[in-house]
Amino acid sequence: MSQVFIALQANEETRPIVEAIQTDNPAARVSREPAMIRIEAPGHLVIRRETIEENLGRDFDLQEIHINLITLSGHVDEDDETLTLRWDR
Amino acid sequence: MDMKAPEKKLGIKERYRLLTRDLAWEPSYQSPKDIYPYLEYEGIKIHDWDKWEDPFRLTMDAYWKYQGEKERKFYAIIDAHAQNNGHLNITDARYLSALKIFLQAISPAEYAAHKGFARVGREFAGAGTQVACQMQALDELRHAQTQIHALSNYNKYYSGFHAFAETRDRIWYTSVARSFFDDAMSAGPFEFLIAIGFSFEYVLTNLLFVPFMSGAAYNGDMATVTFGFSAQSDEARHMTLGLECIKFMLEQDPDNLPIVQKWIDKWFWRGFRVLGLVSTMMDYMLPKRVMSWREAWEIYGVENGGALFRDLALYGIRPPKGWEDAGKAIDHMSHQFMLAFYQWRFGTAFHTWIPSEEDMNWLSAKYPTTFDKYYRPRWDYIRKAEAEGRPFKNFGLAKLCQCCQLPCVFTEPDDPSILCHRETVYKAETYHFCSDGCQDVFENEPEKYVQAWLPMPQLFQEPLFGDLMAWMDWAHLKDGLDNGEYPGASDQQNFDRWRGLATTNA
Amino acid sequence: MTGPGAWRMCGKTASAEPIANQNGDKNMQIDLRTVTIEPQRQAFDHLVRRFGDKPASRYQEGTYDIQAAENLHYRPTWAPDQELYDPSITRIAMRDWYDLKDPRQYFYNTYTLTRARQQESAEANFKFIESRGLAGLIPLALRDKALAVLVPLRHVAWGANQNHTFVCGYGYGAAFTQPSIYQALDSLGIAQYLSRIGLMLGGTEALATAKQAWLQDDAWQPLRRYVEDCLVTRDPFELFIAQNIALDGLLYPLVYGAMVDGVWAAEGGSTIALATQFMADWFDETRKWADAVVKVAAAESPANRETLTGWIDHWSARAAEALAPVARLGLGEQAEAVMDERRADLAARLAKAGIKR
Amino acid sequence: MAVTALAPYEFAPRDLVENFAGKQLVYVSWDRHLLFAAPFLICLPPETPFQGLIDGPLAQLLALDPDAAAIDWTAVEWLKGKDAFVPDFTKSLAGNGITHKTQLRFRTPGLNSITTAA
Repeated sequence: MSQVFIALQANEETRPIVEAIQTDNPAARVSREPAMIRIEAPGHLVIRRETIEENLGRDFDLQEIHINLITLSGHVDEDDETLTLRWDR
Repeated sequence: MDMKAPEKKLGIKERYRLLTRDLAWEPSYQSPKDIYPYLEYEGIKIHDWDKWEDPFRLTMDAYWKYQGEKERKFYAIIDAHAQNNGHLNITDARYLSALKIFLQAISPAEYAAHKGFARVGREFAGAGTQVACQMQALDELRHAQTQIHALSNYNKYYSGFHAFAETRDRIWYTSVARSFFDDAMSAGPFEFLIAIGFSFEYVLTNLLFVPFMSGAAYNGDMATVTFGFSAQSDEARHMTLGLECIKFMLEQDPDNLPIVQKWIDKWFWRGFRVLGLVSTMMDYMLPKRVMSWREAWEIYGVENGGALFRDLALYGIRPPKGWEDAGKAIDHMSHQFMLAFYQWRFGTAFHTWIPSEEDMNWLSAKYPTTFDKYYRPRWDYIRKAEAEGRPFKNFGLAKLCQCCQLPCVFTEPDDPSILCHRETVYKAETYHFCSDGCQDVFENEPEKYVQAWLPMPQLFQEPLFGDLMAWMDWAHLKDGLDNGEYPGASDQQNFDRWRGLATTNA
Repeated sequence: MTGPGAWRMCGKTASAEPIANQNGDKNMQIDLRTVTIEPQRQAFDHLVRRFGDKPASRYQEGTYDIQAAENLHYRPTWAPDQELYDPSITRIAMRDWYDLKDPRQYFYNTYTLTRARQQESAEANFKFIESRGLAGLIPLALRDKALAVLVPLRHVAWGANQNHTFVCGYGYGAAFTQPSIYQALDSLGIAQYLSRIGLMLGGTEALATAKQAWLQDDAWQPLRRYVEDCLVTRDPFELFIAQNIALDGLLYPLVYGAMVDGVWAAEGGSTIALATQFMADWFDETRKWADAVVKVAAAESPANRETLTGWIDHWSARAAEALAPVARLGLGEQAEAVMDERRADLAARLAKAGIKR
Repeated sequence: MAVTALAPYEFAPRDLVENFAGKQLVYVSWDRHLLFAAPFLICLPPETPFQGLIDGPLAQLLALDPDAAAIDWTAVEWLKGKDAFVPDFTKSLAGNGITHKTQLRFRTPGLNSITTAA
C-alpha cells in the first residue's frame, strides 16, 4: 500500500501535534532526522484538531500547522475538525 | 431587509467558497475570450471551473497571520546568525559551494516562479485556481528574498556569492535552471502549472528542500536550514496545488489526458536534469552527510513518486517516459557532475575539491555497484596527478545539451563506460543532446529549443570571440577568488583562521 | 533527536540564545560573538554599483536586479512577439525600471508583518462588534444602505485583484511589480473583509443580493463595465493607472472617507467604520506608493508625462461617471457635491505627482 | 511535431555558423576516456587541416589523459555523427565534410588505463 507522509519541524510547538498524530494513527511510523520529524503511514493519515487540543490544553486551529509544516504527500482534505492525507481512495 | 439572527458558523469549505470563488462573476461587457485570451490554445478543455477543489483554504487574514509568524521566526534566526558570526558554526567552508550554487541558480528560479504564477494567477478563468496561484506567486517572491537575505551574510565573508545577479544571466551552469524556468514561462498557463506546480514541486522539490536542508542542519548552517524548511512549508501548499491541478485537468475532459501525459513526460525529465545538481550537493558538498542522493531518491523519488503515479493511474496516466532512465542514472550522476565541476573549476563561481579517502569510502558504501568500478579510479588518478604536480585542469569547453543545457556528461543508460551521444537535424542545423529524454523534448517542439541561449557556443560569438579571460570579466567571475580548488582558496584560509581566532587564545 | 550534529531548532528561543556550541561538536568550545573579523565585502556587486560600497538594506537586496535581464531563452508561445520579460509591453518607457522605488520599501517580510498586524486589529474589531451585538444597533435604514454599497464592492475588489495580478505578471522590474502582488492579495483580503461585513449584517443572503445588484442593477452597471474593460486592458502601466489612480483614487475616499467616516458615522454607523478600518488605512498607505510611481514615471520624459496624462484623463473621467450612481446609493442628494470634491482632491494629488490637467 | 502557439512561432537559431566570425564549432570525444567529463567544444576555421585539429587543440586537450601519448592516430577508428568515417588528414575540415556542429568520436581499442571496460 502507498505510504502517505508528513514532515514537521522538530521543535516544542510540534511536539503535541506529533503526539496527537501518533495517538490517532496507530500504524504511523515516526522518524526523527536533523531538525525535522517525518511521520508516515500506510494508505492514509488523519490529524485531528480535538486530539491536538487535548495535548495542548488550548484551542487549536488546524491551519496553525502551516507554521511548522515541512512537506507532505497524498491527497489533502481539510475541514474544521480534521486534516487527512490519503492515497487509498 | 429584516434583521437576521446571526448565521450559524459556516464550515470552512462553505466559508471559503463565499470568500473566494463567489467573488467572481460571469462577465457581460467583455467576452471571456478577451479576458482570458490564453486559455484555449494549448488544447486543454475545461467545462466547469467550479469543480476545482481548493487544496488548503487559506483566506488572506489567515495567510498574513501564519506567514507573519513564519517570517518573524525566520528573520530572528538570520539576524542572530549574522550578529553572532553564525557562519563559523558550519562544519567546513567547503560546504558553502552548495549555497553558492543555490544562490546563483535556485534563488533566481524562485523569482521566475513568482512571475510565472502571477501570470497564470491572472490568466486562469476560475477564481479558486487563481487565488491558489496568486498566493503561490507571493510565496515564491518570499523564497527568493529569504534566500538572498539568508545568504547575504555569507557574501560578506566568502567568495562566490557577490555576483549572483550577473551570474544568473551569464555563467554557464545557471543557464540550466534559467532555461528550465524560461521554458515553463514561455508555455501556456496549463503547461506552466504542470511544469512547476506538478512536476517540479510535487515530484522533485522534496529532494531539494528536505534531505538537503536536513543536511544543512547537520552541518551547522542554521540560516540555510531555516530558509529551507520555512520555504518548504509553503511548498506543502504548492505541491497540493500541483496535485489538484493535474486531477482537475484529467477529470474535466478525456481529451486532456494525452496532452497532460506529454507534459508530464517532458517536465519530469526537464526537472530531473535540473535537480540533478542537488545530487552533487548532497553526495559531495556536505562535509557531514545525512543520507546519500541514492537514499533520498528512494524515499522521495521511488516511494513517493511511486505512490503518486499509482494514484494517477486511475486516470490513465502512466509514469513519466524518462522514469526508468532516471532510475539508471541515480548511481552515477553525482559523481559525473562532481568530476565535471572539478575539472572545469576555472569556470565555476564556487570551489571544488578532490574527495578525501574517507569521503570516497563513504561513497563506495553508498554506491556499491558504481563508485569503485567507475569513479574511484578517476579520482585516484586525478589525486595522483595532482600530487605529481600535474593538476587535472580541463581547459576545454564542453558540448552542451540543446535542451537541458548541461554539459553532455551523462553516460549511456545501459553502459556507464561510454558517453551518451544524441543528435538530430532540424531545418539543416545539427543539434546535440545529453539523452533520449532531452532529444524527445526538442523534437516535440523544435521551434522553441532552436532559440536556446547556450553559454558555451555563445562564448565564441560576439563580443567575446573565445577569449576566456574576457569571459570571466563579462561573467563577473573573479579569477583566483571565486573559482578553483577549495584547498588553498581564500575561503578556506579565512575560515580556518577565523575559527582559530574563536577556538584559541592566540 | 539523534546524531552528533543534531541541534534543537526552535525559532522562538533561537534569537535569545547564543548560537555557539549548538552544533554539538565536542571539541568545539566557541563563543563566536567574541570574534571580531573584518567582512570581505559590504554588499552584493549589483547593489554596490547602484548604492555605493556599503551594507545594503533588505529592501534593496530583495528588489533590485532580481529579475532576469539578459539572454532570455525562448519567446512566449502565448505572445511570440513579446520577450519573456518585455519592457515594451507598455507605452511607458524607463531608462531604469528600478527607479520606480516603493517609498514604503516593502519586501515580503515587512509587507506581511504589516498586514499581519492590521489583520489582528481587524479581527479584534470584528470580534468586538460580534460579541457586543453592535451590528444589531445600526439603524436599519443605514444598515441596508451599507449592505447596498459595501457588499457589491467585494466584486470591485476582486476586479482590482485581477488587475494588480496582471501588473505584477507583465510589468517590468521587481521595484514596480513587487508592490503589485501585494496590492493583488490586499484586494483579495479587502474583498473578503467586505464579504464578512455582508455576512455579519445580512447573512449569506446579503452576498447573493449584492451579487444580483452587481450583475443587474442600473446603479452598478457603469462600474461593472469599467472593471470589465480593465480586464481586457493589457498594457500593465495603463492598468496600474486605471486601477490605482483613476478608480481607487476616487472610490476609497468616496466610500471609506465621505460615506463611512463622514455621513454614515453621523447617522449612527460608527460600527461600520470599525469594520472597514482596514480599507481606510490601506488606502492611506498604498496611495503614497501609487503617487510615487506616477511622479517618477512622469518625470522620466515628456512622452511618459503625455501618455500618463492621457490615460488619467480617460480613466478618471470614466471612473467618476461609474461611481456617480454608487455615490447616490450611499449619499443621496449630497452625492454630486461630494463627487466633485473627490475629483478635485484627486486632481490636487496628481498635480503634486507632476500630472497637471 | 510542432510547438503549440497562439501566433506564428518561428525564430532564428542562436548558434548559426554565420555568428562565429568565419569559424565553426566541432565537437570531439574520445570514447571510453571519461576522465574528460564531456565532449570537447572546439571553435576553428573550416579551412583548418584535419591534421591541424589533431596537432593543435586536440593534442593540447588530450594530454591530460595518461593514454594520450600512446595514441596511434593512424589506427584510430572514427565516427562522424553516427557514421563510420575515415578522415583525410591533409584535407581541411570542410574538405572532410566536417560542418558546423559536427560531432567527431574516436576509439582507441586497447588503450584504457583508467576506465574499466564494460
